[in-house]
Amino acid sequence: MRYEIIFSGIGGQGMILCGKIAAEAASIYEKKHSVQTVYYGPESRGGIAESYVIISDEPVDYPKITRAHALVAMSQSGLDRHLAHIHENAVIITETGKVVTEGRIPRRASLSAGAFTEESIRIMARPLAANIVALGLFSAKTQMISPEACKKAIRHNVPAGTEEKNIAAFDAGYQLGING
Amino acid sequence: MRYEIIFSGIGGQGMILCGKIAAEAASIYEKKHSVQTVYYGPESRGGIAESYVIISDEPVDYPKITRAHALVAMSQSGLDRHLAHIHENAVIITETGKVVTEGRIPRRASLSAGAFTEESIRIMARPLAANIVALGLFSAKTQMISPEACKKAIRHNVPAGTEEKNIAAFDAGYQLGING
Amino acid sequence: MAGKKEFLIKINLDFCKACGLCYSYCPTKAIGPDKEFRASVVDADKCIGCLQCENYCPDFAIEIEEIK
Amino acid sequence: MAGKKEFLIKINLDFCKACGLCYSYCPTKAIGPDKEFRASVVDADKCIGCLQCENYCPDFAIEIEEIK
Amino acid sequence: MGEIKFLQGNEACALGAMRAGLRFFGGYPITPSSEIAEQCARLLPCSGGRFIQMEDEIASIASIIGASLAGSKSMTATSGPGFSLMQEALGYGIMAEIPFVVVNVMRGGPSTGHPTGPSQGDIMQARWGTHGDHPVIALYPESVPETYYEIIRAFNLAERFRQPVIFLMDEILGKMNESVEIKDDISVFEREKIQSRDGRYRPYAMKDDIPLTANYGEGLRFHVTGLFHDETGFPDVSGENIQKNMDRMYRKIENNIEELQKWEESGADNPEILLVSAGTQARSAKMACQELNSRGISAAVFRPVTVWPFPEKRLSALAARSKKVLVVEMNKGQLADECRKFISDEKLIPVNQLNSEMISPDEIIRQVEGVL
Amino acid sequence: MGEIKFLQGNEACALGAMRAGLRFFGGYPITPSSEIAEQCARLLPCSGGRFIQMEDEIASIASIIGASLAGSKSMTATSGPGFSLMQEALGYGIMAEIPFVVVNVMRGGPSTGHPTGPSQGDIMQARWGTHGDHPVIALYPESVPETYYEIIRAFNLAERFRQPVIFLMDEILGKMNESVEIKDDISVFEREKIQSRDGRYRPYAMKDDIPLTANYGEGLRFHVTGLFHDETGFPDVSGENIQKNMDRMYRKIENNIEELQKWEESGADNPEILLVSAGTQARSAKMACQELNSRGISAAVFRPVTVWPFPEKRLSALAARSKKVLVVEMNKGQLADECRKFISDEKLIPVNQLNSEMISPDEIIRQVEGVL
Amino acid sequence: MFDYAEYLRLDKLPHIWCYGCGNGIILKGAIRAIDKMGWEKDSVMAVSGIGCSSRATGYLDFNSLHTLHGRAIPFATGIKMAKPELNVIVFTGDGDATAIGGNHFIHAARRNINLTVILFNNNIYGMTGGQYSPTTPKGYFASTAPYGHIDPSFDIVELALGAGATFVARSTVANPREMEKVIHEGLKNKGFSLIEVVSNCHERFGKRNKMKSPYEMIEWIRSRSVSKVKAESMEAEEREGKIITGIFRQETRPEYVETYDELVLKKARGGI
Amino acid sequence: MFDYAEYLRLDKLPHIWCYGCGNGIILKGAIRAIDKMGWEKDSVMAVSGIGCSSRATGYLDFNSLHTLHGRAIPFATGIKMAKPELNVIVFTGDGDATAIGGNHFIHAARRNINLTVILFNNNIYGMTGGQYSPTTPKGYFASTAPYGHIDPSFDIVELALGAGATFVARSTVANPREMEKVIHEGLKNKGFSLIEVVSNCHERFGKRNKMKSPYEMIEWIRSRSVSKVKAESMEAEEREGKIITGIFRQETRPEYVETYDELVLKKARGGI
Ligand SMILES: Cc1ncc(C[n+]2csc(CCOP(=O)(O)OP(=O)(O)O)c2C)c(N)n1
Ligand SMILES: Cc1ncc(C[n+]2csc(CCOP(=O)(O)OP(=O)(O)O)c2C)c(N)n1
Ligand code: SF4
Ligand code: SF4
Ligand code: SF4
Ligand code: SF4
Ligand code: SF4
Ligand code: SF4
Ligand SMILES: [Mg+2]
Ligand SMILES: [Mg+2]
Repeated sequence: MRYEIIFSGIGGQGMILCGKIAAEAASIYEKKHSVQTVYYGPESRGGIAESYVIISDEPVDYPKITRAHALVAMSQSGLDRHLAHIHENAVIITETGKVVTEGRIPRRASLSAGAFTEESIRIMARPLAANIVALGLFSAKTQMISPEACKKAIRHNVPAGTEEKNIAAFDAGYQLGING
Repeated sequence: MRYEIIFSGIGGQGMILCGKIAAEAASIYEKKHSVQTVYYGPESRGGIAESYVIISDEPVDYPKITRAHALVAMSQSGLDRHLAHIHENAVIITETGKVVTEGRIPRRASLSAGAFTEESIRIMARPLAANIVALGLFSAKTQMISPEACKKAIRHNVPAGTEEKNIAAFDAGYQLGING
Repeated sequence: MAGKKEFLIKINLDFCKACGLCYSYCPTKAIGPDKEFRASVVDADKCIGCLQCENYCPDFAIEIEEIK
Repeated sequence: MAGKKEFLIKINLDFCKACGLCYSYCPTKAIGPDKEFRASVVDADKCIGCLQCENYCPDFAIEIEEIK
Repeated sequence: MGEIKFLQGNEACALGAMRAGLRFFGGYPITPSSEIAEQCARLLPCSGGRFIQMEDEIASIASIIGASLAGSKSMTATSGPGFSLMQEALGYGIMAEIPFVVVNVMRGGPSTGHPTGPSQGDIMQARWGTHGDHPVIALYPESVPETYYEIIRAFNLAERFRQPVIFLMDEILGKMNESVEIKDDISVFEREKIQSRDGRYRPYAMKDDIPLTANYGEGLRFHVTGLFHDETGFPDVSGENIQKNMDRMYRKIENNIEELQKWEESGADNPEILLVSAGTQARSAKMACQELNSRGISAAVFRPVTVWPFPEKRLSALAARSKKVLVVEMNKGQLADECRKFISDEKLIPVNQLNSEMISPDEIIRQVEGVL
Repeated sequence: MGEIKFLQGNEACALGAMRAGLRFFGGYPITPSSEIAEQCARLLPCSGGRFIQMEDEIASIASIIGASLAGSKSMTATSGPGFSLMQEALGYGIMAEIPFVVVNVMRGGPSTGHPTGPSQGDIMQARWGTHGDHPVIALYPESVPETYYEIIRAFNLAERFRQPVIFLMDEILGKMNESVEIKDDISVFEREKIQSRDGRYRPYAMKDDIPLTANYGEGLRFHVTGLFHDETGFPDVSGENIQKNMDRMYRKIENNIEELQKWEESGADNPEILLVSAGTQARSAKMACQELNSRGISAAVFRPVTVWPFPEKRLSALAARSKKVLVVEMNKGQLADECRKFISDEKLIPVNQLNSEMISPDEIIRQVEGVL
Repeated sequence: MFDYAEYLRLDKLPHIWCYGCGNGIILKGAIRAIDKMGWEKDSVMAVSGIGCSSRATGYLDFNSLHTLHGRAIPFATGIKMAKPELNVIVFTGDGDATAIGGNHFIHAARRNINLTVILFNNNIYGMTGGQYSPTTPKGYFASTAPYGHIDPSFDIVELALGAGATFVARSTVANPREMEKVIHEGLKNKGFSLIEVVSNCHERFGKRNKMKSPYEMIEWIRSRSVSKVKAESMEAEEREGKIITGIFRQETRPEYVETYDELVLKKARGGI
Repeated sequence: MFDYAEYLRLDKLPHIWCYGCGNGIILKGAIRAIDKMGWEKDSVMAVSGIGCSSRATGYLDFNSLHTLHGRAIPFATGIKMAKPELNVIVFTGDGDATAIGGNHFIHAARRNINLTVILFNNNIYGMTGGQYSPTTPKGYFASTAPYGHIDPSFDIVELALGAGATFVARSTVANPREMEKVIHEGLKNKGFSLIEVVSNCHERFGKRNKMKSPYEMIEWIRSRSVSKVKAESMEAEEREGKIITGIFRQETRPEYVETYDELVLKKARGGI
């Protein structure tokens, strides 16, 4: 089966890294096929910055989104822009307080929101790992990629020295998903 | 009729200017059609430098030589290279002493040679107008372009201040042709 | 206090990018960060109109006006 | 004259372009122009081996050799 | 009748440009085009224009784009190596829709190649040399008088369509001398401008798909960029805007193709043998054609004067009626390759030569005889 | 089975180049290619190679030509604007027959265009960007693993044919992440040299039309120039020599076309509908094709991997058996235009989009349905 | 109160630059300096190349032109030749003006054509992600210098002097008022003027080099700045790595287009 | 007797240069200077651009490369990076090195890469027929300056100094022995060396400017030449139009490729 995920946000929020971790986890540690593509603006910071991940048992041809099964939206525009491109029963992940969801989510879609930034600040005193918290929530809610695979990919992709904090951030997000 | 002339020499001998004067004389002062094209090497001095003139009552299409009616050759290679491209009864003009002609001129061609450099030195104390002397001889021998037209074109093309000397050089060449 | 000049600190939050330069360079701390690190007026009375904030703000987000 | 050095002036007419630099710069006029302004030996005895001609000749056309 | 002047091709190019209203030339010398710069250096100041020799070809084309934006009709001239260097900025001119003329007097390539030899090797480069999709206008005359008049047309088209025009010549043409009748009644197109503004001035407001941008320094302050942009001139890289403007830029050419295209037909009507040839090489084809006709062979010459957009429709119609089409070029078959798009391989015969000489009438006749 | 790595396209390009024996990279950053330079800066010194960031793209390509002549396998990477600037020196590489690889990660053009958007707008430029007639080799992979292996092939072809190879990628591919199996058995072609000299060493002595020039600094002192030259490497601009060498340079490609060309065919045999597409866009065509097949429509995809010389013969044969040929491209129809040379206008349907997004499988299916 | 809005295309703000980017500080200083000139907005022509810094022209309510990477100066040269009455200001970066555009820079300086070049020197290629530029200091890290940078830097002031510029100055974002002053002096010069303004890019340079915030970077710049007067009394080694600020040349020499008009136009008209 | 033939490709002579062209004088001086280095011919790499002067490489029996107009230095840079053991000498002209190639010139100087650049400055574009170059003196005529030239010239020495070259010298064809000496000093420098040699082109420059013979032109050069020492005691106005000869900088700074190998190669190997 072909599984499509959108990680959407603005520059600096780490949505491109998030997609890369997810795709790498699926491909290297779960031995599935995956591909991640990106979209970004010319701005160094603050413009749209998002990535698309396709996971499949078969080799992936078309690497872009046809209709997403999951949407991780860290910004309002990231949610709004993509509502037209998701499956009716898609999993939607957003940040509490930052993204208004009321009246926007398709009826059969499942929405999970978490205070990612807060969690990150709690764990590493900085908002930097909010994306990883979101990834944890995503992993828990979709079960598309195992937490183990995710964590391996996280270790491989975050700056040296920040591995444990990021793992903690992931776990926090995963817990949100399990509990919520 | 289409009349073709080759002015051949090496850089610095003024064969390109010579061709331009002839073509301009024919076209502007004799109201014929004419075109002049050139061939030259990358060297600033000393390489091949020649020009081709076509004179015709009709507009000239092909601007290069098919078979020349006249060949003015100021260098040995200029003569040798072109013997294959001339009419059997072509007019050939060369400089006495500088170009070996013995045994090379086609039977029915007419050869005229003159001491162009000497004449030039006589007239202007410098060898610079040897080409114009040759042009005079050419004009006399072929009668393709009237001396009047040539002289007008000379005045128009030589550096200001040298007009009279160049006219004298032309006349000297023309006399050679009439007398010889 | 006679002669003391008063200043209006005008902050445009639509432009402010929370870089912190204005309040870092404010010699009197008349301004400071808000919760999201954007510029905010702490105590307008402290403002001496030195324009440090205005000169350093890269975003045309803070301007100082003398109140006459 | 004892001690006076003698020199061979070697001119390569295939290379000489008649620029005149060698004999213009020859301090003794040991060399001069031929009819076509190429370099030619006027009086080899006058040559003092200063190499002016050789240094100025752009065409590798003149060389001076000391005769031992 | 106008005055008759005896001119070199390069000289006629400069004089024609002056006649078209040239006011600025920025260039860098290169054989066999340098006389164009030299003439402009001499002529421009006589009419209040200005000449500058820039540090290289990139600076040259950049300077003329700047001058054009400031309102001066502008030109540069070069040959293959310089034309290659100009490709990036040429694309800027196309993207920002700025009128100017780039002359390329073709010499033997690739690379330094044969600086003093002729070739027709840059015809495809003129079409595709810069990156990205883009429409192109390129003209290529065959004679000195035609150079004079076609360079005027080049300026007119540039100004009318707001687009750089590539003016191809070849070494033979650039260095050739011929007489030119300087006619009095020549129409020169002057830049049309939309000056009105409602709110912000929109330099890329369109009239029939053509932007009528004002000149800098005339009171309308606007922005120009090489990024995709909207009517206001400011960047807009949204998919819709890119698609819309690329479509429009192609349309601006396609909808005016008759005004743009020009060609010459000579020889027999409904010929059996059609010779296709451009630039000076066409003159050889014409002589060959006359000879063929005189021998009773039904032959004609089709000579594109506008090389891009290539006059495909007309040539296609002519080819349909001919038995064989010989495309005669001083290159490896660039126009012939283009003709493959609409002339079948059975009919099409490339006649090519790359020995730094024009293909002679005799050789063309020989080739024709070979296929009869 | 080799190690599996999860790599970005640009990264795979750099790693593959290292595997092919890259020893020198000279470059200038530009979006979306910069990661190639960044990776080379990191990787090269680890294997005794060297990296330099030059002052611009012209210097970059000049430096790699120099390094190649001195014996180092060399590469540069850029995008449209830089590729335009490299055209003159690219021609030098072709003329002097020097092996190196130029990567162009295509972005939206012309001009600055859309720096972070994908396009396939430089395909024709790769063929015709430099002046003068010249043969071209250009490859264009579709995926990260294919990038890894094709860049190795690019180096092998460059070294074998003594010719620059243009390596096309697109913004999607350059920035895409995928896993790559790094195989052990990879064949790397090492420069063959004719070292023997009878009299003056002849760097352009040919073996099967290919010059086996030595490296500088290995004891054979020779001359290289961008002018037309003979076997000794010295200038010879005689007509015969130019004709002879241009013919040979084309022949060196044409006679080895099977070794050079590579393509992929997928989907139905003898399809009614043939989709032609290159690079990442082909992946969309392949998905569309599967869907069409699953709906019972006989469709197949032809994907050129070697873009130049274009695999005309094979595609022509396939097209002959199909009812319709849709050429699907993120440009204004550049390959479609090329296909016009051997596929009739009735059969050929260009499917183009220039809105900085890949044409989706849905859109392709819609187009196919429109012609059924 | 200074009215920046008068000179801005407000609808284009906030600009695309990162929070705290020095580009905004320079842009403001330039606006204040231009304001002092009292020029009509219509008479001002702002030209830029490509780079973060080169985006400046889009925000200014003048005639504005965003050209190609490295080519702002020759575009500006053409404009000046065509309409000398325009006050042409070039906004450029260290990469734009001294890497790819280095040749145009030195030639415009040589000609002494009346352009004012405001060079935003952030010691890095900001827009493309932090590759080293001709002014990246030795030993620092960049995305293409993962093991530390080894290139000696251009001293842009020395380069401009060597090329023959008639006005050459350097300032920094650490001193916005002084910067404004030297830009103003540069604008007054009738000839080629270069004002290098050392700026901060914490995003692409700072973060790789242990300076995470704009403030840290500006203070780093300040800590290395010394005035020209002070530098003159320093030893060579002491000067190493310092940013020497001030006006280095301020000279009156014939301007290019004026000379052209006086000599060439006159002679041509007389002569023909 | 000095054996020029040892270094020449005799079958390529006579060369294509005009009679009396200074290029030949410089070529000879360079040969003598190279000879003093005692290098194996196989270890010498001669690189040139395009121009009359750039034809020099074809006559030298070294490894030789005739590149593109203006690009000799970046080609040479690549060669040096690939094979640092080669002794790389660049033969170039005033147009080649300071017009179209100006950027490469200043960047190679900045890097201090070990190239010796011998710049034949004849103040004109010889090969293309006498258009003005960045060093054509004001007031003189050129084919593109029919009314007299108005551009200020580059002082190539100042430019090289400003860009950071470690060896900078100027000589002229009027003094072939001194020229040989400074070329030799330049060859010895491990780093970027620039030797400008002022030369005569009577054909394209002289004839337009009332100097018809090579001799006249060389004497014109001599008449304007003053040594650096002497020039230092001259007033600015006096120095105007003078050709100041001598060595202007001779400094030891780390060479580029050596630094690369010491720092980058080492760290990369250690670090990975
Ligand atoms: C011909 C070309 N080459 C490369 C680029 C990519 N590019 C865009 S901006 C830039 C560097 C900008 O550096 P700088 O001028 O210092 O500006 P900054 O972003 O640092 O302000 C580069 C290399 C380009 N746009 N065009
Ligand atoms: C890209 C490019 N532009 C222009 C030319 C034409 N060109 C050849 S040599 C030359 C000038 C040479 O001047 P200089 O370097 O001073 O050499 P000189 O002939 O004076 O020795 C020019 C402009 C070229 N070959 N390539
Ligand atoms: S003007 Fe000075 S004192 Fe007032 S807020 Fe700004 S920085 Fe602080
Ligand atoms: S300096 Fe400007 S942008 Fe930064 S925090 Fe202060 S007001 Fe906001
Ligand atoms: S060595 Fe001196 S003296 Fe002898 S011929 Fe030469 S220049 Fe004259
Ligand atoms: S200097 Fe050389 S070329 Fe000139 S005249 Fe003397 S020998 Fe001949
Ligand atoms: S990347 Fe650097 S220069 Fe660019 S906007 Fe951000 S901080 Fe400024
Ligand atoms: S044109 Fe000038 S530089 Fe060229 S060879 Fe002749 S004299 Fe020398
Ligand atoms: Mg920068
Ligand atoms: Mg020169």
